[in-house]
Amino acid sequence: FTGCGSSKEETTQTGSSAEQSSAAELSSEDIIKAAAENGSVGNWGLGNEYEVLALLSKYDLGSDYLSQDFTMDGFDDDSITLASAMTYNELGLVKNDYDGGYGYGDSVEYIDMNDEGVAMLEDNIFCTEDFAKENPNTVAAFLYASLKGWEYAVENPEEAAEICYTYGSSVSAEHQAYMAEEVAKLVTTDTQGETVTDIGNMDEDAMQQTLDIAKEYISLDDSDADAALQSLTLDDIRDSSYLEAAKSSDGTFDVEKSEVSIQLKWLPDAQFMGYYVALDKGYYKEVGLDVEIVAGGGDIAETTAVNNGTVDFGVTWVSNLASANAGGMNLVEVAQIFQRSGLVLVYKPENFE
Amino acid sequence: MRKFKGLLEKKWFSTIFWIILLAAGWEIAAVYVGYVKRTPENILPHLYQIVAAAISKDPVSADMTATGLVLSAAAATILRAVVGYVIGMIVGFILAVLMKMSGIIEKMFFPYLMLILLIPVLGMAPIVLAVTGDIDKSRIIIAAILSFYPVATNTLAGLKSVPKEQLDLMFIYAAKPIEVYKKVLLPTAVPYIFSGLKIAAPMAITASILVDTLQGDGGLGCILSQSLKHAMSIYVFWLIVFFSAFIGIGSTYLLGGIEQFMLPENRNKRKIKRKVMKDERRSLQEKEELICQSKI
Amino acid sequence: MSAEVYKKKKSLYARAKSSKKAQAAGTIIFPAILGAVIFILWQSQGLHKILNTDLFILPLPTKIISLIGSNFADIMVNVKTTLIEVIGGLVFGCLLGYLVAIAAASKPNIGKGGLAVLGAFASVPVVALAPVMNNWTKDVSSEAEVRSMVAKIIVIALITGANMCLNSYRGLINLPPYAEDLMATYAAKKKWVLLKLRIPNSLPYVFVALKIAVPSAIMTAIVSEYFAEYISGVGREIRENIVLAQYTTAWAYIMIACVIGVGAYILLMVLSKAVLKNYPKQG
Amino acid sequence: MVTGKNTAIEIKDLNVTFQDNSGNDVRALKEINLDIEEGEFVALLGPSGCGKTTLLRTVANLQEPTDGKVRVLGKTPKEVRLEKKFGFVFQAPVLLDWRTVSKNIELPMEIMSYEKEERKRRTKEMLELVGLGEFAQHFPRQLSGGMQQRVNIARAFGLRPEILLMDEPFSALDEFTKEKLHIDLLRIWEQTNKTILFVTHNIQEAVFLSTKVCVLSPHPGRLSAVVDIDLPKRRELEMRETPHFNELVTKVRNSFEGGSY
Amino acid sequence: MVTGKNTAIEIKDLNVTFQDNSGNDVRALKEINLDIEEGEFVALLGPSGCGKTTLLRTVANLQEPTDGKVRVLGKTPKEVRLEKKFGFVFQAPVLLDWRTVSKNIELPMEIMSYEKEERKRRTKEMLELVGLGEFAQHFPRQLSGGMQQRVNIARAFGLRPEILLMDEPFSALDEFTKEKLHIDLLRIWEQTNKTILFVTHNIQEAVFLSTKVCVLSPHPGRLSAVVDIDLPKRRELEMRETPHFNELVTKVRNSFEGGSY
Ligand SMILES: Nc1ncnc2c1ncn2[C@@H]1O[C@H](COP(=O)(O)OP(=O)(O)OP(=O)(O)O)[C@@H](O)[C@H]1O
Ligand SMILES: Nc1ncnc2c1ncn2[C@@H]1O[C@H](COP(=O)(O)OP(=O)(O)OP(=O)(O)O)[C@@H](O)[C@H]1O
Ligand SMILES: Cc1ncc(C[n+]2csc(CCO)c2C)c(N)n1
Ligand SMILES: [Mg+2]
Ligand SMILES: [Mg+2]
Repeated sequence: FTGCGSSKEETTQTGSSAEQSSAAELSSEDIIKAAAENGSVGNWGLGNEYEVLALLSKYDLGSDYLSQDFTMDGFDDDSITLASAMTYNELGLVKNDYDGGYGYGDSVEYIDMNDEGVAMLEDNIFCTEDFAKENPNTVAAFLYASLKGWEYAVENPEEAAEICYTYGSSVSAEHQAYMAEEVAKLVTTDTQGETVTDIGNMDEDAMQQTLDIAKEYISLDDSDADAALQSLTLDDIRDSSYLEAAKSSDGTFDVEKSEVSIQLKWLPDAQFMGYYVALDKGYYKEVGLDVEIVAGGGDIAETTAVNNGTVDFGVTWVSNLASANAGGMNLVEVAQIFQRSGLVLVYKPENFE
Repeated sequence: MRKFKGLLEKKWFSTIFWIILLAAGWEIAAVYVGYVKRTPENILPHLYQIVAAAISKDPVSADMTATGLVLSAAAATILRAVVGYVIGMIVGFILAVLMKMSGIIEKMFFPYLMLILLIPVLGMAPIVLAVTGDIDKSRIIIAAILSFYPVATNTLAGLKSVPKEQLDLMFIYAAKPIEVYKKVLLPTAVPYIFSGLKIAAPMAITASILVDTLQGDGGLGCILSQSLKHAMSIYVFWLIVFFSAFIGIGSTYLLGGIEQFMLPENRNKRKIKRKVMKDERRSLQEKEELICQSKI
Repeated sequence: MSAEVYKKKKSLYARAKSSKKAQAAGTIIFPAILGAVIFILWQSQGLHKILNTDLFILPLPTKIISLIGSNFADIMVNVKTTLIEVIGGLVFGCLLGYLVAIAAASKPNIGKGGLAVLGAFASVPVVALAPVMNNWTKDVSSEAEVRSMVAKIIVIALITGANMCLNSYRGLINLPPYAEDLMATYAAKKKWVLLKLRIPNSLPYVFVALKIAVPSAIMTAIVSEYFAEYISGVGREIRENIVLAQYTTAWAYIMIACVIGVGAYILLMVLSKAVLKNYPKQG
Repeated sequence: MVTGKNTAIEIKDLNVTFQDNSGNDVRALKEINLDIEEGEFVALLGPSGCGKTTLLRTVANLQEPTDGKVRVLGKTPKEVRLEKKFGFVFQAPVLLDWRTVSKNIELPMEIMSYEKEERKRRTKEMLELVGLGEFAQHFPRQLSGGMQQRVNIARAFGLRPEILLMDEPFSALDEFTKEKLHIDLLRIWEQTNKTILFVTHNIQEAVFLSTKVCVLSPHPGRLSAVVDIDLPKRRELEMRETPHFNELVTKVRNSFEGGSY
Repeated sequence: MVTGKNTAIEIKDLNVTFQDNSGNDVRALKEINLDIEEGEFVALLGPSGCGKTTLLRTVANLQEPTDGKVRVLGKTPKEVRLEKKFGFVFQAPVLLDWRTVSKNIELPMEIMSYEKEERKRRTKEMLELVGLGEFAQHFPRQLSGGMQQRVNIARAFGLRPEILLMDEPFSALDEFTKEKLHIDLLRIWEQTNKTILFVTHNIQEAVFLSTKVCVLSPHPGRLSAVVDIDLPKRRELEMRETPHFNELVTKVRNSFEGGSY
């Protein structure tokens, strides 16, 4: 019953964001060290842990972390004091008090991976190299319409959120709106905090940094795969020619395959608003494509689904792409949607006083 | 008739007794959790909160209410579970018969049957998907794989439980194998088969929910995991927990009923009843005819 | 002719023994033959043609085995976790299930409904049960490793317990004709009827239940590891590696799960032979 | 209560009715009235299906009477059963498959918490009595039908019960084995002076063993005659050749209603 | 082959050995030699556990001989069994619990694909024969022990098999029922002239029914005597009172080795 006492105290002070300044003097280094020593750093694992590992290593801490389920209950009951959260999703749930939220408001603080210099690039668009080679126009057309959708979405996040909601989204309308705002920031800001106008751009430096961290922290038992990983170069995991073709196009394509599908990395929500907008606004139709959006968050990983041909395109994180190719798949990234890391480590300052 | 009714009431009574006991335990725990936890609804909500969520008209996803969402998702999941269950049942049954017929087949295959069960859905799914090329077919097949084993094991045990003397009797008459099955082995195995089916039924539903989550498109498993991920109201999760428990109880009672109906003895009893009724009717008719004739 | 049989009791005894041995050998040889056939099919990629899959999704057995060899120590750590869960869950679950069956059998009027309610527990899918248990066991220990283990053991115990309960209940109730009357004439107390009649009579049923409980315990362990707070175990590794598209490694762990299953099966067979040696042979 | 001839079993207006599958009544016993004194050896005789087993089961509290009153040693059958005063030899040998012959014989003694030594001693004695000394370690399935029945008898004898109820115990046995067991049973009865109620369909057997023969007539089972057997208490095999014995046999045979069922 | 007296059952140097739990041999039958002609009615007599059932089972192909040769109608027991020429009345009534009495009697007829009409007709006839007409729709556990045994007998009689093997069919029955069935069995045998091998431990019964009595001695079961019964083919109940009958009974009794087991 060790954890009970503290959470009980909290019950009494919910909502009042009174004393929270005392922790402000603590540096992120102190926080991480304290949490790591306590064994209460949380992450989902399953290929989402490399930035956290890099951060722990940056401060010479061990590589242990707790497996965080997809709720923030562990954070809530203090079994995880430094919890992983995506800015656009879990962080919102922690702060806000709509249905499913925990209502901590601004009493919680977080460490941003971009600030710590361990940012990795996340949501992209990829397909198999074979598919891209056989259907170059389809790929270009798909990118053209998708990017158009994203452009519209980041400019009109509220409308994009509504569109997502009507497409059978699983998320409450309020949270959807929050998400859209935050996702828009990730699409239009890079790891250094600079504004990005060129949506979908595959930034050399950020990608290289991602690949380098991936090489260091992805640990593979299969020695062949491990060797393959270490020898990966950016050219093995991305191909910018389709993006260029899309950008230089006038919007008309002679597509090889008109019925295509895209598998999302997660549940259908505003994390993927660009595709929903493109579908809703008919951008895909305009380029001659009939697109099906397949929800993710299931057990068949998006890389596997794309690799075995169940779907044509997928959204994944760059590091996942690297490990998949190291494992023997032949996938290529054709566009990079998120320009900075959305991962933060959230904590309650009072736990670190 | 009166006795029969009393018995039925008793049966229901004991289930209700346990449900009430369980509910009381739940509520006590919920009150406790309510005091010590900050977000008790994630850990152990009050039953009335769950009921309220079930009857609430507020949409939880797009324009669906919680109950509407669960029911529409359940339709897909239960359909797959039932189809998988039936396939699993047939395959399990046939395998048991094959294993009963040949000791070599039994020795050879039995350990592997168990192994198939051990290959996790995650390992199986990509291969099954490769074979069928269709996610829905794969789901049904995996549900079938997970539910055939209890049926096979129990059926085999039932077929083996036949007293030796009864087999000797059939042996003397040089009865063909099919007749030995029809007249002795299967009737004896019926209760065993049903306890296999009773174990397999929740397994099929569990499996079906599990395979829902292979891809994110619909089904109880998907909204279960979505609500677990706080993508929607957590009460949807609790509704599903209760819903699946009810399906479990329901399937046990349904199968129990079917078993009573299928038990060879009861079938013979029904036959006798029908015959008696027919005879009575006939004798009544004859009497009436006699009366008519005598009147004429 | 008969003299030959009668001459040496010893040789006959030896023969009987060797025939028993031959039988025991059969239980190993026949599965081994099938195993060899599958292995050859798999290694020669015939299996891949049948299953319409590729070397990526289903790597060759030699590759999998060599991966197991080179990561043996790491694998063993995970195997240990899984074994503790499976054994703990089985022991608790089966004992509990059996006790509930005994309680239900001694008061069938009330007990039967309890069985249905217990069956309902088994119908709550593992995917729902596992996260709930994680939450409920948060206060068990400040060590994530310990509370996580407890949560998994409870889930496995619930799943296997329900199954054990259903089967052994039948064994406790379906007694030989007039055996209950016999006990009644001795005015045997319930305890004795249980000890001398019901329990011995239920043993064959218990083994039928175990035949299902053992693999389903392993299966449940694998699935509930997905959700566990503390990262360890064969199941967790399978999931991690499949998500990372490391199919060779995933298959290595699947193979390990199968080895655990086969080991448990052999153990179960040996145990059942020993315990049921006085019972009429089934079949 | 004075010692001497107390009533061991008292049956008054006993009716037992079963129901068949179409819900009709099957009357197994109708208006049975019977008094048995302590130390008596009563044989129950009657054609197949007349209700002998049902009567025995009712006395032993294995079957509830539909109507009427049964008293054993002045108490209800249930009380007597709970005092563990009944021994019952079932018509079909009820042996537990998983126990060896000797373990089957020990079963009731285990339940009644006999000392281990005592259990072993009695079991051995009983096995010798029924001629199965060599088969102590066999399982029931390895025995012939008659041998199983002998185990069944040995199990009941091992207990020395106050009231011994036996349902056709010897009908599966050959003449010689039967004769030996007749004598053994009679010796046990003489020495212990227990009350025995014994079902048989063999008239010679009934007359030879008992002090009183009760004849049941079938459909529904009614007590059609009670014949006192005035042979000396100590019976010898040779008595069966005497004219008086034959007279008694004839008397019993003639008391069957209509002479046949 | 000439018509008339062909050998129905030929047993040469038959040995059957079982194994007990410690792997020791239990010799059930030792060096049995026996020839039975077609149309004979042979009674197999012997004390409990001497191997009677084992011998019957060996003839019926239910038990493999350890040694020696068995021929039935010039063929192996297996061939004869597959030709469905055996009828077998088991020592304990083997009835299927879930079938009614009449359904149990119909069972072999269903297997042998008798017409439905024929099945019903014969079943009814057999039920009357064994006096269970009213119990056609009962289940076995609603019957008394003797009634179950009568169903068992009715089932075997319903078929009119070439070779009828009966294992103590009448020992659970009362005198009157038994006598009636004796006569019925003899009538069936006379009319159909089938071969019957009949196990009993009742010497009177053996002599009254059979044309030949084979006496087995126990441990191990050997054929210790064969006594031809030269009573007229058509037997009447009264014959049992004749001096010749008693002579035969005494002869058989004396042929038991040592007079006891
Ligand atoms: N399966 C078996 N295993 C071991 N011994 C057996 C087996 N079956 C029979 N025996 C032994 O064989 C002997 C003969 O048995 P069988 O059943 O033939 O006797 P029986 O003459 O029919 O006796 P009864 O009149 O009591 O029925 C017995 O000693 C018995 O213990
Ligand atoms: N459970 C039951 N349900 C219906 N009828 C029954 C039941 N038990 C017995 N009977 C009927 O009661 C009658 C008497 O049976 P009981 O067993 O007492 O006969 P019995 O005198 O012991 O005969 P036997 O000498 O053949 O053993 C029979 O007609 C039988 O059908
Ligand atoms: C299998 C799997 N588990 C967790 C994540 C991490 N993650 C990525 S996006 C997101 C939610 C925000 O929409 C979360 C939790 C993942 N990618 N894949
Ligand atoms: Mg009886
Ligand atoms: Mg016998």
